[in-house]
Amino acid sequence: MPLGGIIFIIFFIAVFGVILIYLARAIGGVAKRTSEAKMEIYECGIPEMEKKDTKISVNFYLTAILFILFDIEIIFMYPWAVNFREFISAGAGTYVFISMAIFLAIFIYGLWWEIKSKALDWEN
Amino acid sequence: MSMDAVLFWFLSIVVIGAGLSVVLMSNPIYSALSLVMTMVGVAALFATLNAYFLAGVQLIVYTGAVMVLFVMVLMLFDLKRELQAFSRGKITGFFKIAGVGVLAGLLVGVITFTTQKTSLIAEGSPLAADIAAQAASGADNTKILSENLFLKNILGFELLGVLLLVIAIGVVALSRSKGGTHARD
Amino acid sequence: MLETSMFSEIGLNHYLVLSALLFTIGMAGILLRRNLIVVLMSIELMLNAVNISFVAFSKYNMNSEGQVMVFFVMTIAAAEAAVGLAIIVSIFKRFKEVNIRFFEHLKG
Amino acid sequence: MSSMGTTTFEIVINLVKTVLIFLMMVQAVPILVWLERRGSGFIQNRFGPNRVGPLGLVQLLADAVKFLNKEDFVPDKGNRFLFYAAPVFALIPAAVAFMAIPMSTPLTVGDSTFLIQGYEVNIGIVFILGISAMAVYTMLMAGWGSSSKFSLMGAMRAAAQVISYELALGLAIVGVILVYGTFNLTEMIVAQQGPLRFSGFGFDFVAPTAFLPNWGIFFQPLGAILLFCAAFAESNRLPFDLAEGEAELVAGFHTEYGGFKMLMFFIGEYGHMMIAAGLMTTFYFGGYGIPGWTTQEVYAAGLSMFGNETAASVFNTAIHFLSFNIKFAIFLWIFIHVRWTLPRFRYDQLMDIGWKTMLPWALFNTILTATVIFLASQYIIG
Amino acid sequence: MDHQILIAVLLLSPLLGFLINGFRFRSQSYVIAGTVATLAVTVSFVCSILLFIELLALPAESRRITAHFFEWINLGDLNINAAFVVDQISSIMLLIITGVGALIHLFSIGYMHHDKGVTKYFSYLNFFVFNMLILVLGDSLVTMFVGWEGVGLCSYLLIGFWFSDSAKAAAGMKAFITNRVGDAAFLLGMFILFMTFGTLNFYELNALAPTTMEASWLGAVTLATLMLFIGATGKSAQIPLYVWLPDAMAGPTPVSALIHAATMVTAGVYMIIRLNPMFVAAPNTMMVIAIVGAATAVMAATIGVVQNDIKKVLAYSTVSQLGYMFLAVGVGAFGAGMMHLMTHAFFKALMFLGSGSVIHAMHEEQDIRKMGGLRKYLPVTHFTFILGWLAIIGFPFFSGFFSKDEILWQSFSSPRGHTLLWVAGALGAVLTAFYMTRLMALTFWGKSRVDKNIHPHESPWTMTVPLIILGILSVISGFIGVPHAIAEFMGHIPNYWQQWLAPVIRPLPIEELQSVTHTLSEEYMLMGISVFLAMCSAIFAYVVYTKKKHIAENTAQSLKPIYNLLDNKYYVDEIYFGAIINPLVKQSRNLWYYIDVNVIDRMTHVASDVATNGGKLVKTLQNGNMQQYAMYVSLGLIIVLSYVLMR
Repeated sequence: MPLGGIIFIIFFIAVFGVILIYLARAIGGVAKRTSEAKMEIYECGIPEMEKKDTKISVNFYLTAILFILFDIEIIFMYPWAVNFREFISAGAGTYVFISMAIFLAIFIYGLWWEIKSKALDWEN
Repeated sequence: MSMDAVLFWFLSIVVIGAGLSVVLMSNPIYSALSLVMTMVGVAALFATLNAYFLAGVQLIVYTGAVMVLFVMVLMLFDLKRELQAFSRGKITGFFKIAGVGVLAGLLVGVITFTTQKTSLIAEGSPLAADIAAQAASGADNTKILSENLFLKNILGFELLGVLLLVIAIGVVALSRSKGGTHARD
Repeated sequence: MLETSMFSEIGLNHYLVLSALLFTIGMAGILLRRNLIVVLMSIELMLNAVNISFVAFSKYNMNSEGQVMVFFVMTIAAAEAAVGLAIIVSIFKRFKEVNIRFFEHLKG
Repeated sequence: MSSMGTTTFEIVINLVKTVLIFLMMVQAVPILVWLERRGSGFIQNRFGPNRVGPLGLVQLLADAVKFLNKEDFVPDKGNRFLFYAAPVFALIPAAVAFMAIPMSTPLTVGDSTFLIQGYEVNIGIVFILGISAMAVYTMLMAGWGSSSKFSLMGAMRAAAQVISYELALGLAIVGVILVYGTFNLTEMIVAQQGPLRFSGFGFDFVAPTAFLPNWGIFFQPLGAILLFCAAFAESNRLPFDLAEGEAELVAGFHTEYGGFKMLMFFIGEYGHMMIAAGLMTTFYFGGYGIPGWTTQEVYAAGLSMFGNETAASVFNTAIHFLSFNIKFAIFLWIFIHVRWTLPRFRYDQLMDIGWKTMLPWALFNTILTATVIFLASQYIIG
Repeated sequence: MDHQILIAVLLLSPLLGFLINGFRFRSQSYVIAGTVATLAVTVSFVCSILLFIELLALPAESRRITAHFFEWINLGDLNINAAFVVDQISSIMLLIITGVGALIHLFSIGYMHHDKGVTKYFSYLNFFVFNMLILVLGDSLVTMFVGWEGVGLCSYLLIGFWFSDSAKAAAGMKAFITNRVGDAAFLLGMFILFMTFGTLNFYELNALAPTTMEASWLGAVTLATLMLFIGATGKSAQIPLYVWLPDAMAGPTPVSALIHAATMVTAGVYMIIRLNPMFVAAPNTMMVIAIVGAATAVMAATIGVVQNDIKKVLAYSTVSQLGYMFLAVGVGAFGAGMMHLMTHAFFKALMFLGSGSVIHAMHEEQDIRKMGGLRKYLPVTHFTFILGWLAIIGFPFFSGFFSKDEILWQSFSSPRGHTLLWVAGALGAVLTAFYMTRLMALTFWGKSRVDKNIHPHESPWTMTVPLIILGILSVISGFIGVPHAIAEFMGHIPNYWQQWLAPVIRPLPIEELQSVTHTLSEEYMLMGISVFLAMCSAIFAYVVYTKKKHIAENTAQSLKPIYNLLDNKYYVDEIYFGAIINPLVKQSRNLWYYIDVNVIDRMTHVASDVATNGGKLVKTLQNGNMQQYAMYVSLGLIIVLSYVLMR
């Protein structure tokens, strides 16, 4: 990626982001007339109930953690995949293939374990 | 001033600014989002250093996965605001801030005074010319990275696979535990 | 002359200084913040700072070891974040607390 | 530096081009909305919007005006900054990623060459994945910033869903990378030129009929299906739109949103759809290539027709741009058609499909591809 | 196929089986576990056969296949490689171990199917085979010692397999500790050899073995070989370290067949044959070996006469037969010893498996007084058992006949033999015939004394097939090594066995050989005497234990003291306890009390007090505040950086 591209992306994010937000506010205008009901958050019309802690299933964060781990394993395969043919033509094909096979075996074992241990089940 | 320099200074301002706000924001969610900004800046810095693939990995792994987890956990906790955002003890607090300041100064000093050259390789050597040529070309070095990773450091690579497996199992075990080894009272 | 070259010619030292500054910011976060999660984030910040210097060394010494190291550091950092957060969530579920001073009670 | 050009002329044109592509993407959204409404009408045996203008086309304009004129407000309990930042994060990553997709052959005018894409990225796929991964923040920021329980639940669901399917997506792409041996999208398209040919196991086989193009779909059928399914989930479209299951969560993470900010969410969602369609086209259907003719042949035809290199280049670019857009449109239509055809999954079914069905299949696809490539190579060498 | 790969497969196949079963040791599916384990050993067996064929193709002098895998230890002069050698000796052992091993694995599927720990059992069994193969194939004493210890471990694990029964666990412990004594001597022998010759590789050692006979008792070779022999007595259950083997019958019966009859216990004999040039050079050691072997043969046989547990009888018979092997190698008849090792592996494995079949049929009943008349219920077992019985009592033209006769003849005729040794051997043979016939009679013949509640049944095919195969082998295997004298008589069958082993066996010095001359007629006569006596003894036993039971009872009554002596196994266990173990325990206790508690503990207490008080002082630093720790770290960093800057 040429450096110009990087500059552009960064400016793009920064400038357009800010412009768009302010554009939105300029066109729509900030709410002038307010009322309690209007500014309340929407809970299907029922008066909102404040609760100390929102109960969110632990499964969500467990999914996120497992995602991190598997994502990294997948990312590890990218440099391998992109150079696989070159490895083969350099004569290191078998070596690289087998080492990735071992890695994949570990990956598959991990996935199998997670499925077997019901860590990925959402039905209670 | 070249484009390189402009980019570097811009990025370093972004990275340092976002890094500072990680520490200074009292709302942990803002801290986390500032950290996301830092990560993106670091990814861009990687790109300026010709490490394009690593820049992509930085985006995918850090911003796309790790920080998502941080933000999700923070939202899970519903911690509106840290009551005591910073250390209270005045003396230790002073020491800590002073220590960090001194540390920063020393690090910068050591870097600028001990390494006079821009590169560790002697100038004028053929290798230095190679480096200059390669740095100028902006060539993608995913291939070199991949060769090093899969031919030289394959053991580390496999071991990381095992580490990730162990953690995947450990995390599930942790999340199943009720927290703490003692019985609840 | 010296001034302009320092600003216009970016070399290894620039990246190293940037890395050092980011590292100390992370250090400050660890020292000063009370929220365990923010402390964990500060650690990530420090690791990122180190990564910058790794990649810089890699470029300026034309050696891919640095990049491989960054790859490994990223993995370890992600693993550390995963386990750290799992522990924090576990503790939070039990004690409803993420203040670092609270965990002094956990010592032997 | 190259893609931004060296002369002022090139830089200006490149900047204008980038803005144009961005605008093209943004402008495609109202058209898609119209298409979706008309299409749903067509599928459900009713008319859809047909009053305003011919075929209801001016309805787009009316919608846009309505969106822009809505009052802009933040709920009292909401977090102002996040509430505003979320829509931006929906739009920008989608746009940035979309711009990396090549849409036609480079245009040569005199000495200058212009790419028909925002910018060329060497690590194309990795870049697109990295940027679109940031879309998760949109949902989390919106969900948290709204401070509404529906929003938060919707955000959590959407985030968990998106990251789950990102695994299958990323793994399906490994197969693509294995086949082409590059991250660069343009190089992939170039590799798909010409008639279908298999080489391996000691022989080089060109398909007997020349009309079959050398497209990735013939090498990665399973990968294509997986990628397409994952793309549905990534863009939160039916049958994977659990995040905004109306019956449970009103409208998911954008329950509290309205007006221009809502429109930005729309653009983000359709932007992801367009990225998916663009990636499908690029990976598996030859990108901007035309089956039966290589780019050189088209260029030569243009040259003989106009006798002018610039004109030939413009002709070449235009034809291929058309070709890309036809394929692109077909995929977008499939997205819309599926939305009105399939019912929604239950959340646990959704996660099961992602983790226990698609991920193993994607793994299988990767292993199969690698093994075939490996065996073929061993056979040729040995 | 490449030799290296073949040997690697041969070795790794049981290891893989061990790992597969070991990782799923909780499983109770005997079919999977048994199939995996049996297949693993069968693969090894196939490899063994292929290697054997490869060896056959080589010229006789250079029959040696070496697989060098990696350098294991390289310290100064000590250079040990992970290298494995297949030659004339080890190829035979390979075939025995993997062949008999495979059959016993197959047998175990049927025998162990009701056991909860069946997967664990098979994993141990495979691990045993792996270690045994290392023992056999290793090209140096160190490599062999690895396998030596490995089989010891497996033996321990398998004897104590039903460890919830404390007696059985104790039996395992006894085997392990007794072996330790032998192993210590083995190590000493290794040290002496290394000090003297500077190598531990078998071929280098054998090449370096002195050509002149060492007359002194204190010479290096004599000492080393004596030490190695003590090691062998531990592993191969000879006087004085035989006591563990009868107790080892606590393990599952197939284990007894594989480990305590066919393979592991022969390791000592194998080791001596491997180093035969070294042993030949030490006539004193050879004499000791021969005497110990003969003594063991007789003594174990006498004990065997009065045992009532079917497996105990077989155990003492094993000890006795091992004594024959040592007798053979002691008089320099290494080929005969090896031959007996093989035939014994077949017929003793057969009989152990047969007894396993009987025990299985009798629902874990092992007392032969409660059996009898089982031939009706167990026809296959009975028939195969008869084959084994005929082989062991040396019935003419069964396998045991050839090997045992050759040993007896050599013990008489060899320059290092002696008439007394022949007498002892013949006595052993007579006793063997007696007690084996007694076993047959009490178990299979005569009237049934089976408990009414027990309904014996023939075993499934997995158990009978190995019995049949081993039965056939017991009958025919003798013909590959027909002794010279009988060969004359049978039309000059060549002695393949001697031919095969000749290149690796060092003959006794020529001057010794010339000092004695014997004629064929002597040999026929001695053979006739021993066979005749043995047959008489067998017939006597048959009559006594099927028709006239009162004779046995009366004899036992009238010879009460001798009977008690035999029944209590010469009080050897008691003597060991009184003379060695109890004093050792007592002295250890004294040591513990006076030295450990009063001196060493006090010193450590002082040290710990210092640590405790110091720790209390430093404890204030460790206050659990992580941020403070981090601050210390950064302070340290500041100091280091300051130093770098100021330097």
